[in-house]
Amino acid sequence: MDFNDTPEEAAFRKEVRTWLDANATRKSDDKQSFRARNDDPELLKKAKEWQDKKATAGYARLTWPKEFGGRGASPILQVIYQQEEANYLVPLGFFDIGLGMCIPTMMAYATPEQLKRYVKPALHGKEVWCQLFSEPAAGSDVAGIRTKAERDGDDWIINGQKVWTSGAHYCDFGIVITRTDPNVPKHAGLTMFFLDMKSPGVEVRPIKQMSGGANFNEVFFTDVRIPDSQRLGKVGEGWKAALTTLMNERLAVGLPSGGLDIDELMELARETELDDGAAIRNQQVRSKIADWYVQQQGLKLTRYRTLTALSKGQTPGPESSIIKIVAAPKMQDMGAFAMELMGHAGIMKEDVPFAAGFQAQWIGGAGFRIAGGTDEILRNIVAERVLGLPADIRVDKDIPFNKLTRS
Amino acid sequence: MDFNDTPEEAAFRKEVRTWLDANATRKSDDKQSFRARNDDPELLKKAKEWQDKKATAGYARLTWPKEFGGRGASPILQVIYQQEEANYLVPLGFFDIGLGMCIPTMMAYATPEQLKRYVKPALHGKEVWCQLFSEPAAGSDVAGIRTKAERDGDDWIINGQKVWTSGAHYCDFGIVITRTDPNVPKHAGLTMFFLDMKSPGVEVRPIKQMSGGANFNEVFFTDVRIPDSQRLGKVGEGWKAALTTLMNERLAVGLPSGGLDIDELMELARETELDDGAAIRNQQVRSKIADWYVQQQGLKLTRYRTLTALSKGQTPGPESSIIKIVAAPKMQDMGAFAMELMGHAGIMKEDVPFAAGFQAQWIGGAGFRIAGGTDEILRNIVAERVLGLPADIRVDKDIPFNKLTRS
Amino acid sequence: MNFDFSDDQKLLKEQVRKFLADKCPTKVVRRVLDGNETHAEDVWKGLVDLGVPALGIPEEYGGMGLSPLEVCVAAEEIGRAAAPVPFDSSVVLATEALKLAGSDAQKKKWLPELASGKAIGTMAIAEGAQPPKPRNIRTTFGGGRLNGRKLPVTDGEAATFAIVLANTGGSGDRAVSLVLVDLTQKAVAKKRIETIDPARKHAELTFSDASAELLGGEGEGWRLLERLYDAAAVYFAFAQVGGAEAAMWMARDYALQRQAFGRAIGSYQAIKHKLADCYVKLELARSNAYYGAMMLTEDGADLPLAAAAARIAATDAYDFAAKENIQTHGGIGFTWEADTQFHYRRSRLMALSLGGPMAWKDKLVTRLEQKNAA
Amino acid sequence: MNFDFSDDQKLLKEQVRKFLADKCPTKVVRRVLDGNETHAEDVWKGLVDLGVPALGIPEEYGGMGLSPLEVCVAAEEIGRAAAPVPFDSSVVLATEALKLAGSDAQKKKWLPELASGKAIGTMAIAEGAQPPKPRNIRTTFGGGRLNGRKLPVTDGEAATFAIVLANTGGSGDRAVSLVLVDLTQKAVAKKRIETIDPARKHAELTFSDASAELLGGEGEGWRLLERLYDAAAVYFAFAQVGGAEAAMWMARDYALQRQAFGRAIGSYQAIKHKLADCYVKLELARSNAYYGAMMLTEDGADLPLAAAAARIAATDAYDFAAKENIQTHGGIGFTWEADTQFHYRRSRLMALSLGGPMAWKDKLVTRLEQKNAA
Repeated sequence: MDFNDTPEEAAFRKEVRTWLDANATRKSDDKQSFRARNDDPELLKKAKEWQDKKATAGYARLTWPKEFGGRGASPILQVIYQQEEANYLVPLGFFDIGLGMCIPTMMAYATPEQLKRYVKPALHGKEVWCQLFSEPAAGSDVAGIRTKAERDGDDWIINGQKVWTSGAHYCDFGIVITRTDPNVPKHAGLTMFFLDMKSPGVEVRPIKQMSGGANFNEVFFTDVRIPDSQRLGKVGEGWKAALTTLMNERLAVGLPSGGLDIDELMELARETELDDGAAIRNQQVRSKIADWYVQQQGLKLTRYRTLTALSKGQTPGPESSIIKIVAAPKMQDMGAFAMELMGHAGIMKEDVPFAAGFQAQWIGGAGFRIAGGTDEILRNIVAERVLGLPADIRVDKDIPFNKLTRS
Repeated sequence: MDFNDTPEEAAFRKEVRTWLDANATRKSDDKQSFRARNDDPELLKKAKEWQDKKATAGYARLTWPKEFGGRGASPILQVIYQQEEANYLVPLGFFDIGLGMCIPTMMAYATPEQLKRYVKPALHGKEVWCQLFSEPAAGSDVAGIRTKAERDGDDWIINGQKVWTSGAHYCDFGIVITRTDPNVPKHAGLTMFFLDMKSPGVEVRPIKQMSGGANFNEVFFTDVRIPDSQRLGKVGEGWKAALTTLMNERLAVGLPSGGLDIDELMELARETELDDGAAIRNQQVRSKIADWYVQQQGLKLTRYRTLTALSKGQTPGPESSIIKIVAAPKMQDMGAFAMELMGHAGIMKEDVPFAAGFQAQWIGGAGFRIAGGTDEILRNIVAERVLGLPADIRVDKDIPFNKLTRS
Repeated sequence: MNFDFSDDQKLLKEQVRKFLADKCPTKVVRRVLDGNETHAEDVWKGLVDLGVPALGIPEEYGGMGLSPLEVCVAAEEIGRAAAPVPFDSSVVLATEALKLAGSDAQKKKWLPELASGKAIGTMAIAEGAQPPKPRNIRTTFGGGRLNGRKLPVTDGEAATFAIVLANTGGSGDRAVSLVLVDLTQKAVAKKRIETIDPARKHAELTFSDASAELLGGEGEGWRLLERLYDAAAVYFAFAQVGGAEAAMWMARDYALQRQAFGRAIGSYQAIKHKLADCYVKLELARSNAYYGAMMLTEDGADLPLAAAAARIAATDAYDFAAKENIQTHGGIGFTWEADTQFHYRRSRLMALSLGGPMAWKDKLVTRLEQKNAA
Repeated sequence: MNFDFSDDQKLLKEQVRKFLADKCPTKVVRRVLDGNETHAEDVWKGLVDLGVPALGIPEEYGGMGLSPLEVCVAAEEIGRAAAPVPFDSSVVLATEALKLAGSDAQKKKWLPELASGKAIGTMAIAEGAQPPKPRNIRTTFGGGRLNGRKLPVTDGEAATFAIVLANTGGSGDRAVSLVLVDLTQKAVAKKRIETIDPARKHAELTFSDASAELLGGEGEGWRLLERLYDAAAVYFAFAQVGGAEAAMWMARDYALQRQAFGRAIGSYQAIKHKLADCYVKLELARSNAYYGAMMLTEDGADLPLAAAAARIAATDAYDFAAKENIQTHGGIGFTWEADTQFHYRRSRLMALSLGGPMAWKDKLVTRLEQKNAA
């Protein structure tokens, strides 16, 4: 056992470092980062420039085939590139959905001409893509969507509403799942398209979150016209296409980074005086630190197990499915506990060391437990896919969509 | 707010105390008790004598109508009697199921002649009753029972197996739920009877539990003949009758008493030296003690709220449904934690103060989380009956019993 | 056995509840959360008219002379509505402090004003980052003059007077005293501070030779604060129980209405059992809170223990209900538009403002040891 | 990145697993639990033939000279089978103690016997009720003579020698030393004691002027024990991971087969999510155990921290899986006939026999503080 690169990996890592050193600035500490904020056009511009540079050098999507600008490389090289890139002060996060989910779906369903038209601009950051799946009445149950697409000659007319769309307001294109037949059971009546987000009838409104941020949007479609040539997959087979997209999403979900963690909690505990001395000497505090450390290490090391499989060219086991189940409540609970250590001052947003950071964890954790699969859905997935337990009873399986009870 | 009796209650309590003082020995401490053990015929004999004495004095079932030997009294007087009786060294526990569940079911369904024959001997402890519901394949799902009753002229022939029957080997009579029609959905094909436990074809075998105890039995029926006159309720309406019985069970479930609790845990923590001093000074230990104290007090005080309603002649609220959900895991976890305080010696059954007691909690808690409704079933009940959430989807609702998949 | 509130108390509770349901729906909480008001003055005025601040004040000082039980039922309803009014600060802390330690003159001056709503009081204990202890209070009082800086102070802007924990030069626990200071004087500067619960405004108060007077004996501050916090823990527990119950039913209502995979999410055991756990914690909290109320009313020897138990159970119940209410709502529950955030924010504020559960658990065991030794 | 066992190690694991599945099914555990055997001699002999006790012993002392990783994979399988054999006592504790602190003569005498299965070793640390500390060890060693009483001692009856923690008269942590004593001499009395896990027999050992010798330096006992326990924590963690996994799959298999209300209980979220939680804890434990194994193998500076993390995670995973396995089984799971009890008993035994999680959490944070300070 070791954490070392194979010779091939080491050579690649060296190459990447050399390139990054030549093209970007190294971070002075690992908390430093460009924050991907929806409302900063300057940052988007910089991100596009960086993406172009990266794509030109062949680092943007290493695993993609060469014809699409990739290197046909093993996923471990992609991981190594990302590990190294994380040490530099470069703006990230704007293209993950497009390149991680939308374009792979395009690759599965679009025509060669379309791929020729869209892949390269996406890879080089010229055009940004978003994914339009969730709806107000279709969260965990994505197939419950209601946005309608109705045939009109060679076109389709889209009406409805999407929600939780990241980056919708700066995106150029999107893939959208619609209901084209409400008279069949819900998974059967769906069809997927891609569309120009500047099409008439598309309206984007930001959603303000409990945290105060606005990283997501609502997108309203009013008589939006899409040519049938932008259909992805067959009519009525949209669910199959959506699964392609979502499978790619699952691979993309990782740990949130940059937030406060054990180190800061220990520092806080060292500096906080409780009745009987420094909080770090309190066995209750120590017990919590130990529990969270074991979780933090456990997740990091679990990731190493996954990377080992990738490095050996194997398919990783299901172990990475535990990450968000552990990380999200840890974030929420550690935030709350750290605030408790500060006493009444734990409510103050300023003037108290670490307060704002741990408050952000406490609030953000509540959202992280929901986004990208709730705690409950993820436990279902582990139980079903890892342990082979039966799926929930589906009462809506054979019933036409328009006969179902509505929320 | 106060914990005082009303004048009527106080007078009754005084009367009870006077009678108990004259007829029984007061305990010297509240941990003392006769243990209800299945294998001690001497104890059963004493219990029968005490029950007879109590029934003769009118204290055995205060809430029953006078014609059945009760006083038609409010439930609070029954509680007061039990509170007082708990302070005396008398053998209890043999008649709770018979008088709490079986005879009330008889009262609802048996003929006046039958009641005349059976109620008084049961009340006076001359005859002991048991309840034969659970089966190997029907635990939480009681209606899934398979024990068959087939009509044969004026009789019924019973074949099958029951399980978890308390006291079956010393009981004289029992009420039994059987399947009389496997061709209809499962709740519809049940019929209830009472039977003489000495009938030919009834075989009782004790079940050894993980704790080493054997408080329950398996009961096997081989061509047991029961006259139709011993049917309780209509043919096919056994589920309705069973609900009557089970409703009475729910009222009877209380807290296990006599086990170790906070006081002993604190004593153990005072006497245990950890690396940095007495365990009671360790904040992690204190935090656990506090949590369990809050639960212990919470349950005791919740019971007071229920008693208050009874005392006022009202129907108690649903609050007592939390008792076992809290008490059972607390028993298991506190046992495990106390053993941990002892270090390696926590595994020893002898020679270590409190070890055997807390080990019994740790083992017994595992059983208590299951017996009389698992943690999971009880949470379902709270969610459905208290919070009004929908019942689980019943896939077996309309399917004939003999078409269902079997365990 | 009479471990319940009386019919009159239940009637009062119903009155306060109806008033708040009518005049303080969640959109009022949102108005304060999003806005600049120090508190919902309209709601507060209505509560004053109902006599809420007067409930626990003796008749001789212009109050209604009712028992702590009446204040408890009001607290539960305030908590249920997450009402943005100076109840915890003024009706609980300032009023109880005056009743506990005030001289007759001080009571005569302030209690009638509190009862009539003319004055709003608060307490100013914390001084930023470190949890307050007798040894780390830097605000000083001497020669009738108060100097120092307190933050966060709940309702510091709205309050007309504050009870301040200040160093008066003694040693050990006797280093500190309670000091009563009029906040309308020029020597007091108020500055609003941002917190996690903008529906309850907080301030930083700076005292520069402010005129002030002792409340209770010199060097008695810490002892008084402990007694005061025991009483406050009981009232807070009722407010937390009210909040927990509101969050639980909000989650339950949503779970009944929201569909996933063709049925209400409330029919899935993950949600059912989560909400059953909410109910279990709520009932444990309620029962412990009742006992706290009873001990407070009869000034029972068990008050310190009962108050700690009520505080721990209620904090746990509210924390859990508030966070699982968001979780039950899913994505919509994490938006700014959702009403779920009010209880999430309030639950944490209430958990921290009298000291967190860890400190109370330690206190509880200390008191249990004392009781067992006695 | 190569954070996994090698193919050879996986092959060894598969061998041990197949052997135990074949020769040590649960009825063998039950035989020892219900019977009088000190351990399952047939199974033990088979493991000796497979070379299990020899794995980690250097070739020069008659062993196979393999790395800790090989011992770890064997430990996982022993744990999975809940095998009633002296693995933890002899292969882990006694062997590691000799390797760590034994003189060349001691190693020459005992390691070949351990490797060949001729000897079974154990450690005798506890002396009844109080958790052992340097200041409370009453067993004494001096002038080559050992006196005192040790209990509980795992495999005390079966063992041919023991490594005993004894007071040798120093001060503070240096009060105690490790002492090697042959248990076949007359001056040693053995008495079986009843414990919560009768499938692993324990004894009380009484030494009356027993002939013995130091293992490691005088006064070094506590320091050596700490190091030894770090190594043992890693091996134990693998055994606990194996046990947790076995309990999880036992619960899962039952949940698939047992029907309630017309469908498998494993289709209800209450059971699904409980078992998903088992899996989550198991994977956290496995990953931490791997790192422990890696640090043990390279004698890494992170070993103390990694060992503590592995110990905490594995104890938690096994505790949870063992108890929820019973719960998933319902009534049948609480009978003496059920195989659920083996892991329930073993999980608690393993949690306590190197010191419980509370103590290890404290150690972990101490080590984290030391690492951060370095």
